[in-house]
Amino acid sequence: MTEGFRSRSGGRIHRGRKISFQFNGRRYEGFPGDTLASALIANGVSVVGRSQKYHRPRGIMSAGLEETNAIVQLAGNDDEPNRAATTLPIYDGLVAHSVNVAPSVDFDLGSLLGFFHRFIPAGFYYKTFMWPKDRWDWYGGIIRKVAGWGTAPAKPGGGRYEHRNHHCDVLIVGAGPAGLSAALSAGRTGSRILLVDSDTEPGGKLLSDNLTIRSCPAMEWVDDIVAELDLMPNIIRLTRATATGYFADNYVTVIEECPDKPWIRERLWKVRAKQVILATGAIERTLLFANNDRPGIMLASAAMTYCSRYGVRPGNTAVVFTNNNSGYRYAIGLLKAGVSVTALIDTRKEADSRLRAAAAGSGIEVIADARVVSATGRRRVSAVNIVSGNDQSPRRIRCDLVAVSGGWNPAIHLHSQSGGKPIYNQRIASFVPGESKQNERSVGACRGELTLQSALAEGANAGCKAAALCGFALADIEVPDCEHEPEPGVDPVWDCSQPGGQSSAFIDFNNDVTSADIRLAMREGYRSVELVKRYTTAGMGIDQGKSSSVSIVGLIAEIAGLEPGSVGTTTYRPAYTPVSFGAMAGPAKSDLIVPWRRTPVTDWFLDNGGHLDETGAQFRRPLFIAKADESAGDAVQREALAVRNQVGIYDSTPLGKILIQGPDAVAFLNRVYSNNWENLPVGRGKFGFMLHEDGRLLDDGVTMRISDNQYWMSNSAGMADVVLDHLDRLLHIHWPELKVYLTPITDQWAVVCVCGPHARDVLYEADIDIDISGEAFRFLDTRLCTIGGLSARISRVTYTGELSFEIAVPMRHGLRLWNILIAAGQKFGITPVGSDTSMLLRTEKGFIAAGLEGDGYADIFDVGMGWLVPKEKADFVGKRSLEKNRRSDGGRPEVVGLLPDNSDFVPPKGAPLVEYDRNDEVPQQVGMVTIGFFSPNLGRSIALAQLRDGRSRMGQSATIYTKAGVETATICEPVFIDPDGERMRD
Amino acid sequence: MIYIPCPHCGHRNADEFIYGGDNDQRRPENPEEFSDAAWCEYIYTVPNVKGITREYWRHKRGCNRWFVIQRDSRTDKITPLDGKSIDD
Amino acid sequence: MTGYNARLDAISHKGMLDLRGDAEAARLCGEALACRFPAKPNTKIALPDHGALICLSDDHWILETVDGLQLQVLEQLELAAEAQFHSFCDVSDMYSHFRLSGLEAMDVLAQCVAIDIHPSVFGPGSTARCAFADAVAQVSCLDNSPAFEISVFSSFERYVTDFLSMAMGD
Amino acid sequence: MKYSGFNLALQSLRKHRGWQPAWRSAQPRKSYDVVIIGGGGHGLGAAFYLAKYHGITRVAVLEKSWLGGGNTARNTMTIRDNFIYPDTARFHREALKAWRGLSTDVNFNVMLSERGMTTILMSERDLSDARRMINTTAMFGAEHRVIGIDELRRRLPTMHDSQRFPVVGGIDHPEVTVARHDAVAWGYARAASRLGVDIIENCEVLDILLDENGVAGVDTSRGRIETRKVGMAVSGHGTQVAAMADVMLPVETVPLQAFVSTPIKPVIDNVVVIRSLNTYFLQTDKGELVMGSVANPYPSFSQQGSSGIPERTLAAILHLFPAFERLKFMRQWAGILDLTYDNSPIISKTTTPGFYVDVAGSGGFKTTPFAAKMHADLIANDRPDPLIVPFSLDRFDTGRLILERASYGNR
Ligand SMILES: Cc1cc2nc3c(=O)[nH]c(=O)nc-3n(C[C@H](O)[C@H](O)[C@H](O)COP(=O)(O)OP(=O)(O)OC[C@H]3O[C@@H](n4cnc5c(N)ncnc54)[C@H](O)[C@@H]3O)c2cc1C
Ligand SMILES: NC(=O)c1ccc[n+]([C@@H]2O[C@H](COP(=O)([O-])OP(=O)(O)OC[C@H]3O[C@@H](n4cnc5c(N)ncnc54)[C@H](O)[C@@H]3O)[C@@H](O)[C@H]2O)c1
Ligand SMILES: Cc1cc2nc3c(=O)[nH]c(=O)nc-3n(C[C@H](O)[C@H](O)[C@H](O)COP(=O)(O)O)c2cc1C
Ligand SMILES: [Zn+2]
Repeated sequence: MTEGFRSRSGGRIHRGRKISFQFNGRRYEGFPGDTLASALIANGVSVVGRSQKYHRPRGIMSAGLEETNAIVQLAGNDDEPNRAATTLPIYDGLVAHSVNVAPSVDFDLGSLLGFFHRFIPAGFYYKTFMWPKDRWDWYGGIIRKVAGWGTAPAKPGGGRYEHRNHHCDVLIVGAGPAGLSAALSAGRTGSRILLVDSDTEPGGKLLSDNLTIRSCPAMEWVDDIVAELDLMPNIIRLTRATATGYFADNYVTVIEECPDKPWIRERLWKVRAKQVILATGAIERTLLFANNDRPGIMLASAAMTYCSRYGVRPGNTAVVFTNNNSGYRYAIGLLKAGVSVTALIDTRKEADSRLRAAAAGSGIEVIADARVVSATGRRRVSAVNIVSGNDQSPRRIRCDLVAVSGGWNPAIHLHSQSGGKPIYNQRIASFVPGESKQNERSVGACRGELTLQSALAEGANAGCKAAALCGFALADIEVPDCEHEPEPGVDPVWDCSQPGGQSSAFIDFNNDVTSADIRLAMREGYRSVELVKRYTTAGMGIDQGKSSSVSIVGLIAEIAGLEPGSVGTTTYRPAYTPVSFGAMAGPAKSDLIVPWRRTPVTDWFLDNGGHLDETGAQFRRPLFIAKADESAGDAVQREALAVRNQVGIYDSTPLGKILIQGPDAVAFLNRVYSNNWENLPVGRGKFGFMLHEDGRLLDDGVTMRISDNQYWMSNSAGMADVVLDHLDRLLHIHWPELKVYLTPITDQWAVVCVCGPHARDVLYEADIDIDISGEAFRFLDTRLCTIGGLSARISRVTYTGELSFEIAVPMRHGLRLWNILIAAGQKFGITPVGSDTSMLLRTEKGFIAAGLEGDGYADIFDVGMGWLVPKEKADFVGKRSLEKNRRSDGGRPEVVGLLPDNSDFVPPKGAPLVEYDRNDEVPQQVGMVTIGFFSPNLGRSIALAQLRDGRSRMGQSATIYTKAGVETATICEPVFIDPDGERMRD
Repeated sequence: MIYIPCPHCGHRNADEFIYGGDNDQRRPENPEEFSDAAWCEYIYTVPNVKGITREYWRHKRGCNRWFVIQRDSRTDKITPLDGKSIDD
Repeated sequence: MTGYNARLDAISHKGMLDLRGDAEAARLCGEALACRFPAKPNTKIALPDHGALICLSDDHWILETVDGLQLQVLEQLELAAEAQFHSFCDVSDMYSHFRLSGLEAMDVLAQCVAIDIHPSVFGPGSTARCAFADAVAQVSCLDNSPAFEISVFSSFERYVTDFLSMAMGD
Repeated sequence: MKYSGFNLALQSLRKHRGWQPAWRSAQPRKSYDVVIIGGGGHGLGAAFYLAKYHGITRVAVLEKSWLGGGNTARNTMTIRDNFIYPDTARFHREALKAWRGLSTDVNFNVMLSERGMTTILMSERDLSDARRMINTTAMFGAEHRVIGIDELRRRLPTMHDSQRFPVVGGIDHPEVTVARHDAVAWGYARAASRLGVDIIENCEVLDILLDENGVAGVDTSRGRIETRKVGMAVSGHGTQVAAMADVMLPVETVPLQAFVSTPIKPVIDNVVVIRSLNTYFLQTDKGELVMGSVANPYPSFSQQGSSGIPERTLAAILHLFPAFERLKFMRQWAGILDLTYDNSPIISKTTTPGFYVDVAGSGGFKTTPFAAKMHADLIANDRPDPLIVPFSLDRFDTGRLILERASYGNR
C-alpha cells in the first residue's frame, strides 16, 4: 500500500521505521508517531465507520479525544470496543475494524435505515410500538441489535491495572503552553508538582499550530521547558495521562495509559492536590449544514493537525468554512502543507483585515457573509453549496475536504465537575469557567483566553500563585513574547442548513442527532436543555458532546429566543473521556476484592474437607467438614450426632471479643444489656441480650468478668463490628462521663470450642492443669490454665446445649491448640464441626439467634427471653421503646417450635406460616419458619418459627406454605432436647 | 472521596471514617419522661439538614476517635468549627 | 519483566501493649519507663530498652517491645498507673509485621495507603495508622533507603501479603 | 394528536410539523382542588390518576426544575418484586403488575420490557435468604426460582467463578421488567395534561400554608396557590417539604450513584445482580451497560458523586465478568434518595389534615404507577386502601416496622 496522502517531509512522525497494521481486513503502513487516524488518512481511507442510527458513512472528523466518528474495534489480542482512532498510536500488529457495520463499512445493510430517516426522528419510539399491548420487547429486541457500537470481547484481556495514591502541592492538567508555563513557574518554587497530559507528547496545540515564540518555532520553547522540568526532582510529568474526574476536596483521578512499567496496562492515579491548575485547552466545534457529516468534512484544527503534526494531507482540494478568525490561519496552514484551498467561506461580513489580506495574498478566495448550506457526495464530500449575502441562490464549489471552524469551546469539563458553574461568554460565544468552588484555577484556552500569549502569561501567573498558596515563595518568571494572534471574533451562527430543508444537518454525530431533531423536541415542549438532551439523546454519546454541547445550547437559545447563558449547559460529569473498566476496577477485581480474614485453622479446614462459607466480618468458616464423597446433608448429620454422643470441636475464633475495662464497666454493661450486671464475681460469666434503641434485638452473648474491672465480651461473628460500633458510639457520644475503655481483641485470641459428653475427657487427655469437674468449674465459669503446654483461658459456655468448653490462646498458638485437641480427642471420636451443624444443634436446643428468630420487629419477649428483663431494672438501651411497642395490643411474632406432621418434611427457612380465611386465594401470613432441620438426635424434622401470638397456640396446628405445596405441623415449645439444661450444666 | 480533618490525625480520606449522625442527637437521660410521640421522634427522625450540619464522625481506620465536624450537606464541604481552623 | 524493585519480609512477633489512659496515666507510665509519652498522634519514639512507643491519639498508645517481655512491662505499667483510670492490654498476637524495602518501595506502598508518604512529610521515624487496602495498618518509615514497617491485624495477614505481592507486580 | 404508527408515518410526510407539545406549559392558577408537589413519575402519576379515576381535574403538579429531573431521570429502570416481608412482597407484586398496559393507558411508549433478572449468589447464607424470598413471594404469585450453577452458567456464559466467594447458585426472576425511565414522566405528564391537569415547571414550593383545618395552600417561587389538599412526591427533599407542613418524616437523604458504559452490541438480556458484592448491571436498548451499587455511606444532598463507589462497582463486575475489562466507563451520576428508617415506602396521611405523602423510599421507580394510584386514591378519599395500610406513618408509633434489607438486590 502506498501512503498517497503523506507529505514528503515534516511532522512529528519518525520516518525511519515503518509500522504495519490492519484496518477492516487490509494491511497498511504508517510511522511511529502516527495515530490510527493519521495513518488511515495517509493511506487515503475516508470512510472509517457508519453512524449509529442511520448508518451513514463517516470519516475522521477530529484529531483528538473529541472524536465522534472514527470509533473502532480493536481485534486480536487487544480485543477492545469503542476506541477513538484519533488518540490511538499505531503499533506493530494493530488490528482494527469499523464498528456498527454489517457486513462491511463499504457495503452496510444498515444504511437502508437512512432511507427511513424521516420516519424515525428523535423520540419516534415513544410514539409507536405500543401495539400489541406491552410488547415492546419485540421491537426493543430488534432495536437493540442495530444499536450499540463495538462488541464486548468474549475473553478476559488479562491486563494488570494499578491504582496509586498521590499527593502533590499543585496538579497541572494539560501540558500545552499554558500548562507548561504553569509547571515551570510552580516548579521553580520547589513545590511538589504533578503535570499530566493526555497526549503522547507535551505541547498541546503547539504540536500542530506552527506558532512562534521569541520568533522561533514554538516547539523549541516546549523542548526547552520540558528539558528543564524533567530535571526538577519535584516534578512528575506524565504523558498519555488523562484527568478524568474531579471530585470533592481536590481529589482528581488520572488515567495513565501504558505507564513506565511494562507489566501495567493502565494506572489510575488518585491525586489529592492542594491546588489544581486546569490548562486543558479548547475544543473546536463544527458548524451545521446539510450533510455536514460526510467523510472529508472535519474540524479545521484537525485538518491542520494532520498536515503539520503527522505530515499527511487530509484532502487535495479544500474549502474552509469558518465563523471566526481561526479559519484563516488554518486555511493558510493547509495551503502551506500542499493542500489546495479553493475558498474560505466566512459567515461574517467583517474579518480581521490582516488575516484577510494574508489569505488573499496566498491566493485563497475569501467569500465573506456566506454560509455553506449543504454538502454533496456520499462516501466522500465532493462539493459544498454556499449562499452568500442576500443572494440565496446557492453556488457550488467542488472540494474533497471541508475544514470547518465553528469557534472554540473551552474544555471546562473538569472545572464544571469540581462544582463550578460555567458562564456564557459573548466574546467567544461559548461557556467559560465560573467562580472556583475548590482550590482550582483555569488558565489559557480552557478559560477562554485563546491566544498563545495569554496562555503563557496566565500559566506562569497561576503557577506562581498556586505554589504560593501552598507556602512556596514566588519564583521569578519572564513570559516570552510570541507571535500575535487575533482574538477569534466569532460569529455565533448555530445552524446554517436551510430551515425546512433536509434534516441532515448533524449536531451530535455520535448519536445521529440533527438540528431538525432539536427543533422537533422544542416544538413538542421538551424545552429545557436537559429535556432536549434526553429526548433527542444529543450529547449523550461516546464523546459526551465534546464538540457539540455548546452548539446544542446555542441552537436551543436561537429557537427559544433566549441567550445561551440563560439556557445553560447540561451537567458535565466524569469520565472526561471513557475509561476502561479495568483501570477503574484496579487490583480489587481479583480475589482480593474483599479481604478474607483467616483464623489459624482456616488452612486446616481447606485441607480437610471444610466447606467454607461467609461467616460475616469477612471471615469464612466451614459449614461442615465433609469426609471424602460425603454429601453436605450427611456431613451435618454425622457432626451433629457426634456432638451429642461423643465430642465435637469447633473454631470460634471469628467471634467478636471486646475487652471492657474501667471503674464504670458495670454501669456500662447495665445500660447496654437488658439484665443486671452487679455482683458478678471474678471468674464468672453471664448471658446477656443487647437491644437497639428502637427495641429490636441486636445481639446476645456471654460476658465474663476476668478481673476486678475487666470484662470480656463475646459477640456473634457477623455482628462483631456492629456491636463494637454500637458500644463505642454510646460510650463516646452519649455517655462520655463513663470511665470505660473498649479494646477489640478479636485478633489476639484463637478460640476453640470442645463440646459434647466427652469434652472433659478430651481436655484431661490434653493435659489441662486445672480441675474442670462439674463442681470445681461450673457452667459459665472462666479460668486461666495451661493445656498441652499452652497458657490459655478456659470458659464454660455453650452454643449447642452440650457440656462445652471454650479455650482461648494467643493467636499464634491457635493451630497448635487445635492439633493438640484433635489428637487428644482421637480416642473419644472427636469430630470437627461446622456452623451448619452448630445451627442444627442450637435449633434442637431452642437457643435463639437474634438474626433469625429475632427477625423483623420481634423483641426480647417475643423470642422468649423476657426473663432477661428484670422488672425493677432502670433504664437501658431499648427499654423505652420496648414499653411503647408493647403497649399496642397483641399479634406479636412469638417464637415457637414446630413438629411437622410429616416427620421427614424439613420446613425451609423463611417459609410462611399461613392461615386461609374463607378460601382466600392469597392466604394470610401469620408467621414464618426461622430455621428447620432434620434432627438426627430425634430422628425427625423440627423447626423454630415466629408465629403471631404463637405462645397461646401451643399444641395447635400450623400450616407451612412452600412453593411446592402446603404442610402442617404441631406447634410446641421451642426446645426439643434437654429442656432443663442438664447436659450443659453437667 | 471527601477529605475529613481528624483532629488527631489530620486530613484523611473519607473511607477511613464512619458517619456518626447529627451531633444534637444526644441520648436523653430520662427516656421514661418522654411522651410516646416525643420518643418516636427521638428514635426515628434525624434533622437531615440540607445545609450546614454539625455531625459526629469516627476515625475508624485510624485513631478510632469520635469528633465533630461542620459540613455543608449540599456540597459536602467541611467548614471550620466555631471559627477554629481545621487545617493540619 | 515484571515487578517493582522492592522486597517484602515478614518480621517475627513483637511484644505489643495497647495502652489507654489520660495524660496523668501516661505521665506515670512514662516515669516507670524513663521516657515521655508522646502526645501528638501518629508519632513514634524509641524507648531505651523496650523498642518503641506510638501515640495513636491523646489517650491511646501502642508500646512495642521484644517478644516475651510484654507481660513483664505490662505488670510494671499496671503498677505505675494503678491509681489512675486506664486500660492496658497485651496485644502481641493481634499484629503481624512486615518490612517493605527497596528502591521502589514507595511505588508499592502508594498502592496500598492513601496517606502522603513522600519523604518530605513521611520520613524516617514517621508513623501513621491508616487504611491499608481494605484493612488497617500501622505504617512506619524506617529509613530513607526507603524501608517501611507495616503492622496489620493478624487475621488480615494473608490478605495483606497477597495484596502487597500483587502491588509489587509479581 | 394520538401517538400511533399511523400518525408517525403521516407526520413523517409532513416533516413532523404537526406534533403538539406533549404537555401544556401551564401558568399557575389561583387555586386548585389538589396540588401535587414534585414533577417526577410519582407526582405526575398521582395527578394523572386523580383525573382519570377520581374525576378530580383541578390539579396542579408543581415542579421546581425540569420535569422528571429528579430521581426519575437518574434511576436504573429496574422493576422487581423480590422482597422478603409479606407486606412488601405483596405491595411490590401489585406494583409490578401495575405497569402492565401503562403505555396504552397514557398513549406513550414507556418501553416496558420483561427482561428478567438473574441474581448471582455467592454464599449459602444468600441462598437460604433467596429461598425465603421465593417462598414468601410465591404466595402472591411471583415466579422467582433458584437455579443451579449449571443453569446460571448457561444464562451468563462469560461468568467466571470467584475464589473469594465461590458462586453457589442463582435466582431466576423471569418477571423483572425494565422501562424507559424518562418516558414515564413524559407519558404521565402528557396524559395528565390532556385530562386537564396543569403541569407547572420551574415552580418551587417554598412553604405550605396551614390554617385550623389543615392545609390551606402553598407559596411557590411563582406565587401563592390556594388548595385544601397537597400530595407530596419529592423524593430527596421530603424532610424539607414535609417540615413546611409541620410533619417530621423518618427519613435520611442519601446519594445513590449509577454509571453507564459506552454502547456496545447486546451482551446481556437480563438485569444481573451480584448479591454478595451489592452490585448490579443491565444493558439498555441503546447498548450501554447501566451499573449501580450501594448508596453513599453518609447522608448528603450533593449529587456530585464520588470515585470510590464506581471503582468498587466495576471491581465487582470484573470479579465475575473479567471479559468486560476493556469496556469503557462513560458517565457517572447521582440522585438523592429519602431512605426511610426501615427502608420501606411511606404512603400516608399525616398529622396535618390535607397533607399526604408518598415517600418512594430506597427504590421507588418500580412502584411508580402503583404508588401513584394509591396516593391518588388516598388524596381523593382521605382513607388508605388496605394494601397500603402497612405503609402508613403509624408503623413508627407501634414499632411494627417493615425492615427490608436495603441491600437486597439493586434499588
Ligand atoms: C442511581 C439511582 C438508581 C435507582 N435505581 C432504581 C431502580 O433500578 N429501580 C427502582 O425501582 N428505583 C430506583 N431508584 C429509585 C427511584 O429513582 C426513585 O425512587 C423514584 O424515581 C422516585 O420517583 P419520584 O417521582 O418520587 O421522585 P423524583 O423523580 O425525584 O421527583 C421528585 C421531584 O420533586 C421535585 N421537587 C423537590 N422539591 C420540590 C419543591 N419544593 N417544589 C417543587 N418540586 C420539588 C424535584 O425537583 C423532583 O423532580 C434509583 C435511584 C437512583 C438515584
Ligand atoms: N486563536 C485561537 O482562536 C485559538 C483557539 C484555540 C486554541 N488556541 C491555541 O491554544 C493554545 C492555548 O494553550 P493551552 O495550553 O491553553 O491549550 P492547549 O490546547 O495547547 O493544551 C491543552 C492540553 O491539555 C491536554 N488535556 C486536555 N484535557 C486533559 C485532561 N482531562 N487530562 C489531561 N490532559 C488534558 C491536551 O492534551 C493538551 O495537550 C495556544 O497555543 C493558542 O494559540 C488558539
Ligand atoms: C438508565 C439511564 C441510562 C443513561 N444512559 C446514558 C447515556 O447513554 N449517555 C449519557 O450521556 N448519559 C446517560 N445517562 C445519564 C444522564 O446523562 C444523566 O447523567 C442522568 O440523567 C443524571 O442527570 P445529570 O447528570 O444531569 O445530573 C443515563 C441515565 C440513566 C438513568
Ligand atoms: Zn484520627
